[in-house]
Amino acid sequence: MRKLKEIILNLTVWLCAMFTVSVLASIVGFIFIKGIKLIKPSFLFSDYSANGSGGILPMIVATLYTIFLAVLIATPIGVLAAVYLKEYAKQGKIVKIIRFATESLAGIPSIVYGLFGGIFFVVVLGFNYSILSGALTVSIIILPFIIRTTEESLKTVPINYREASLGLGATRFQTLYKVVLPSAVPGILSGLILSIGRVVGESAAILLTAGTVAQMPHGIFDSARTLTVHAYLVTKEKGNIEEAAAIGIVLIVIILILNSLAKLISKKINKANY
Amino acid sequence: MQINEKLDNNNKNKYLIDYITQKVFLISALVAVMSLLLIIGFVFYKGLTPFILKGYSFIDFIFGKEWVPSADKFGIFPMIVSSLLATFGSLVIGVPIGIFTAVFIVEIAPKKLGEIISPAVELLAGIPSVLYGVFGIAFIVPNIQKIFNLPKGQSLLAVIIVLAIMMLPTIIAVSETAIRAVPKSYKEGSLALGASKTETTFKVVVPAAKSGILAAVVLGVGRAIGETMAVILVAGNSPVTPNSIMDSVRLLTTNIALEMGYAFGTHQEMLFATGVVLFIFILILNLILTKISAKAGS
Amino acid sequence: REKSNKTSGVAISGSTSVGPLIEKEAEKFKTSNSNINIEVNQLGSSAGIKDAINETVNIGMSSRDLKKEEKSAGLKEVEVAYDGIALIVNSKNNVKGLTMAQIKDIYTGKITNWKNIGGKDAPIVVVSREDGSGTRDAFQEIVGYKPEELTKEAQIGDGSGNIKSTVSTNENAIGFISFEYIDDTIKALSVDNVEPKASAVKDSTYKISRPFLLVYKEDKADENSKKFINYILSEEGQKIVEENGLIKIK
Amino acid sequence: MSQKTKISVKNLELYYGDNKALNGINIDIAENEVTAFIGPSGCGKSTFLRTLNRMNDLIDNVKITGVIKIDGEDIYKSDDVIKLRTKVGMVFQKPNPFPMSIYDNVAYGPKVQGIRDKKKLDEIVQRSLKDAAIWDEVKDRLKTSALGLSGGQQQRVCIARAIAMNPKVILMDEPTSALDPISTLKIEELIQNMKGKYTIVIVTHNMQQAARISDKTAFFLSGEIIEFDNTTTIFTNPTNKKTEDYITGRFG
Amino acid sequence: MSQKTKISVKNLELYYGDNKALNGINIDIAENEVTAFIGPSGCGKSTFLRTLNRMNDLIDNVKITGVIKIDGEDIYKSDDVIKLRTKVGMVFQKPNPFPMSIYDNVAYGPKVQGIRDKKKLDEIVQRSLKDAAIWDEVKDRLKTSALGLSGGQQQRVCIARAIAMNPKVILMDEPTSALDPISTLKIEELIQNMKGKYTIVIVTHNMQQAARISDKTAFFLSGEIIEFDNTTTIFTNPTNKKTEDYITGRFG
Ligand SMILES: Nc1ncnc2c1ncn2[C@@H]1O[C@H](COP(=O)(O)OP(=O)(O)OP(=O)(O)O)[C@@H](O)[C@H]1O
Ligand SMILES: Nc1ncnc2c1ncn2[C@@H]1O[C@H](COP(=O)(O)OP(=O)(O)OP(=O)(O)O)[C@@H](O)[C@H]1O
Ligand SMILES: [Mg+2]
Ligand SMILES: [Mg+2]
Repeated sequence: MRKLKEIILNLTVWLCAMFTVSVLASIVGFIFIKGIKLIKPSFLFSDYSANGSGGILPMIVATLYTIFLAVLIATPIGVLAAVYLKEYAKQGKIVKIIRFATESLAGIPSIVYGLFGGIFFVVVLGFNYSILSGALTVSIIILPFIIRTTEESLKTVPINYREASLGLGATRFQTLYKVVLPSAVPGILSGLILSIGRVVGESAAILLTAGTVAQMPHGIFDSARTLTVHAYLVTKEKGNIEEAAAIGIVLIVIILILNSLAKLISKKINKANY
Repeated sequence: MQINEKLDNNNKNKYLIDYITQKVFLISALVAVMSLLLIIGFVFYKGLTPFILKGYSFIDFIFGKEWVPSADKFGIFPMIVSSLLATFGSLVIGVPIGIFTAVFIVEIAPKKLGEIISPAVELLAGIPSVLYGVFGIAFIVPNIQKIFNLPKGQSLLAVIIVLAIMMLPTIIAVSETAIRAVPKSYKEGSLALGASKTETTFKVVVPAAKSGILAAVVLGVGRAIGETMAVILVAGNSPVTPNSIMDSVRLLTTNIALEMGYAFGTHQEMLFATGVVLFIFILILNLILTKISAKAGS
Repeated sequence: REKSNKTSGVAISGSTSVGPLIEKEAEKFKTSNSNINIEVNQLGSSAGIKDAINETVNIGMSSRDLKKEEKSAGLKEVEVAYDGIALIVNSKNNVKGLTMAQIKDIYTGKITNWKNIGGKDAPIVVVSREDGSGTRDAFQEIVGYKPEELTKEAQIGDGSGNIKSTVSTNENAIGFISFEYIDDTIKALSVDNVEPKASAVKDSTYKISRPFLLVYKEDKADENSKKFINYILSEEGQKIVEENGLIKIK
Repeated sequence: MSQKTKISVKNLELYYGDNKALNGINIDIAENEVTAFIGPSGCGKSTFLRTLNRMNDLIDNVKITGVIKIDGEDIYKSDDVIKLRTKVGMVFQKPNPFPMSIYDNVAYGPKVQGIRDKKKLDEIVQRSLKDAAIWDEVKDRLKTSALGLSGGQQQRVCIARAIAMNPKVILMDEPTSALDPISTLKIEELIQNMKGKYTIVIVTHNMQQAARISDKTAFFLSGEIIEFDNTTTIFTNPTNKKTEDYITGRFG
Repeated sequence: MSQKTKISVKNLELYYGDNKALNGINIDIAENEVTAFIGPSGCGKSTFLRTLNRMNDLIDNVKITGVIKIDGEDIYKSDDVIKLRTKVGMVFQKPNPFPMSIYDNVAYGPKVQGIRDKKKLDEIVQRSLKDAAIWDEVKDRLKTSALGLSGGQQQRVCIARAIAMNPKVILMDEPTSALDPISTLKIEELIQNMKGKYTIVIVTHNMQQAARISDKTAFFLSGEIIEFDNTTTIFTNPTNKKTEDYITGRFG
């Protein structure tokens, strides 16, 4: 009886994992099969041209700009906000409400954020269609992710580390900075990686705030087209699945590099965790 | 001894630093909350305008069965129903698969295998939803059409499958971290009592990681619900109440994304009103998820 | 905010149908006017019109006519090209053409099987653009049915590409897209025995078409903007229009 | 005392990475007796205890050579660790209650064994908590979290949790180090009562405790067993100089 | 022994939620003496100890009334908890080393106090580890994780960590419960050496230990101090029947 249950449960877990793996493999496989033909130096490293012969270099640059800017804006705010909510704020109603609202915002379609950004950043703050407006908008989108994942990882840091540190006369900040945060790094990191993914994957919100100008951006005040926006336009308007898939390949590579980078950095920060 | 004397003066600075940092944290929290409030305010302001200023009835909006903006008909009842069904369906499929996969990666898979799957999953979190949609329309939709011998494959079923797939990376990645963080002593305690690895995992480790797993589910579901681009491609988007899982559907989210590009005036405001309903919808969903997980814990 | 006022730049935003054409025009334009930078943002007709009204951009692009409220904001409009709208079906579909009446019956749900119009015995899956789309506005107006008459079963897609993807993966589907997006993944039908060609639109034998508009506020349309618009309207500019499968303005 | 051998260990060596923590351990532990392990901190007592129910399997980088037989069966050859651990219960050095209610902590093992009957579970929980000398303190708060207990209370809940399984062999790693004399006394009484029916191995730093409750005592030093003999012999007439030094360094 | 009072506690009550854990505690702890707290498990010793450096501030739902003065200053009125905790060091009941290297664990406190000088830190670390009787065992692996140590080794690292701060008052919650007799002896020696310069409060379940090292002893029962007196008096001639019962229930 017990054995049987055990076997069934184990089997279920294996099946689920294999399902995930096969789904994921088929998506990646699909993208590669459809798109690999287009991956050539001329596609990757030349300027865009409207008549279809050009490449996606400006979009790659715009994408990197957007990722770095958004992560730069959202990570500190999100992590610090989470620290406040978890470590400083009284764990009462208000924190609960904030947490709840934050989570609920995770489910609002990004186009709504896009419309908000399109008014608030583009018009009211006068940033126009620009990488800055786009990055600010996606920053808001990823905030809930960063806040919640950081909070969760702070929760897993055992209280006795805090006790020990405070007991040694460390300030709350020192305790946080030297003991608590390093222990929470893996969790924060996974939130960050998901957020990068979200930024990279975002189209509607960026389209409405950063615009779709297919030129090499010269700064964060320039309007620009990210890879995903490009993939989106190509799919939606032209129905060109091959090109979208080729962009997908480029994105996969970019994410691969960024994720490894993030992990490397966290290993450096986290040398305390043996 | 001299150390301690030096300290007394030092402490002032320390408290100052502590005070300042605390304020920095507070400000960050406020910025975060403010920006989120701004969005909520923006959506509500835009979305409630037609009902407050233009005399449309909110009841008709919620319970109306026809959505023809150019004929001034704004009823989202079919979309509410579709959203409920799609969310429920994808939750039922995606959540267990996601959690089980996370469990697999941390506790069951051979270490090497886990080390491959885990970053692969994170990678998938970054593939634009457009591509999930393209995959859906090139793969899932034709197969549904073929297998069930239908005139078309765009359907509630296709939506459920795509949403379930899209929530996987988030659920897996966040649960994985939570499960990893469970202290080893719990595991040891259980194993020493003659519990099998599987029993230990499901009776001790997973419950101990409950809070993190709930966060994973909430974020994953949020991500899936908030995604529109993929759904637009596989849903069919007919604004009618589905009679079966094979019917085309339009969700609240897709309604917004689909028409926002060209909408203006009242039509646009009604799309924001859809956003208001969606927000409430998600609020209720999260409430239910929290309740369920609290139950599961006790 | 200052950027769009720079003498060297023209900011344009709006319709995703008009956008590709304008991008190409801009590319050619720049070869002889390298000091003028033209930024084209494809965000949808409404956004383009709104941006033109707000003066966020110099020029807006629209693939639909202006609504009353928009006109009253004092926008000027220029037609830069015509666009034919083609009915498309899956390449495996053996139906070659339809009459206007048949099209209307299909889209209002009166004809629901391909066998009634010369095809095999299979249900028709109607595909339409979303409410508000310029292409859809033009299509339903010319075909002659009211928005609420559209069959409830209709699949809705946003963007020509999505319509194309839907039709190219479903043998039973029928949809409509701009001429410029026709390629060999789908099959374009003749209407009233007239093939969907630019020339047929030009001589008015092919009926389903609509104008592409540029809109602007007079005081926001600086010298450079005017220069660019004039370029599009020039012979050279109109040649680009034709190269894209669109129709020159008469 | 013609005791049957319950656990037989031959040439056991254990490495943590490159670090040898156990070095050529040979010992036969008799059935239904109490065997005490003593020795300075860090000498490998916990490590050895944990090899007996294969707890070290959980730690990466641990390498084990040699043979451990329980009831004649080589435990590292068998695949059935569950059977092993059901038979060999353990109380850990640091109290590690699950983040559940006190009741659920104690009922965990029996439930895992497939006991579903509420009444039976209640009975087991009550008996185990009583045996572990903590019933009176917690009987009114069985449904509250075990994590809200004092250190000593947690330790006794863990003892209750282990004996609820009714194991044949019980491994106890300093089970009373966090307990007051009275609770200690009760646990010692419990051990005395179990003797004869269970094989008990106990790690302790308390010489008096070892002397009081154990039949045999093994003295560990730097990963080796220096001396293993009847407890009375060890404490009154040790053969090895090192043992004597350690014992006579005793106090209190 | 005209001792100055270092810590003076008046009518202290403490609730965990609705649960009263301390009930009307009044005690004056003399400067530069060793005071021992004894009493059955769960009676509130740890809880009381933790009030003395405001460690309970960290737990939600704790309510405290009454007055605790250290050096005449009401510690719950003062804002300077850092000063308090720098002055009042603590060794916890469960060893809780940070997930850092052994060296970093011990250097943590001094670093936090702003000591940057590498040589000075080395010196402090070495002295503290020696005082805590663990230097020899770990001197070759100072840079490895403290989590890879045995239970007793961890406890001594935590003691080293506390004394590295050179505090005026040291609170020790069963500091030797996980230690072998020799290490215990060394820690007791350390305590004896510190007496006269430091005020030491120690919770212990080991009556002999209390008798050996403490000047005063307080007997706790159910959240109250039943008796507080010179250690010799408590152990030879207790006033209260309950104290006597507890003491005479002693053994080993
Ligand atoms: N965090 C907490 N939440 C609720 N109750 C608690 C908490 N910590 C301790 N208690 C309760 O307060 C009482 C006193 O606990 P305390 O830890 O002070 O005991 P102790 O005398 O140190 O016991 P031991 O010798 O076992 O360590 C106990 O009944 C305990 O269950
Ligand atoms: N997980 C581990 N990784 C590396 N080394 C370890 C690990 N656990 C223990 N050790 C080392 O192995 C040796 C034996 O440790 P063990 O825990 O068996 O000691 P012990 O005799 O139980 O001591 P104590 O009485 O202090 O609990 C010690 O030197 C210790 O540092
Ligand atoms: Mg040990
Ligand atoms: Mg205690």
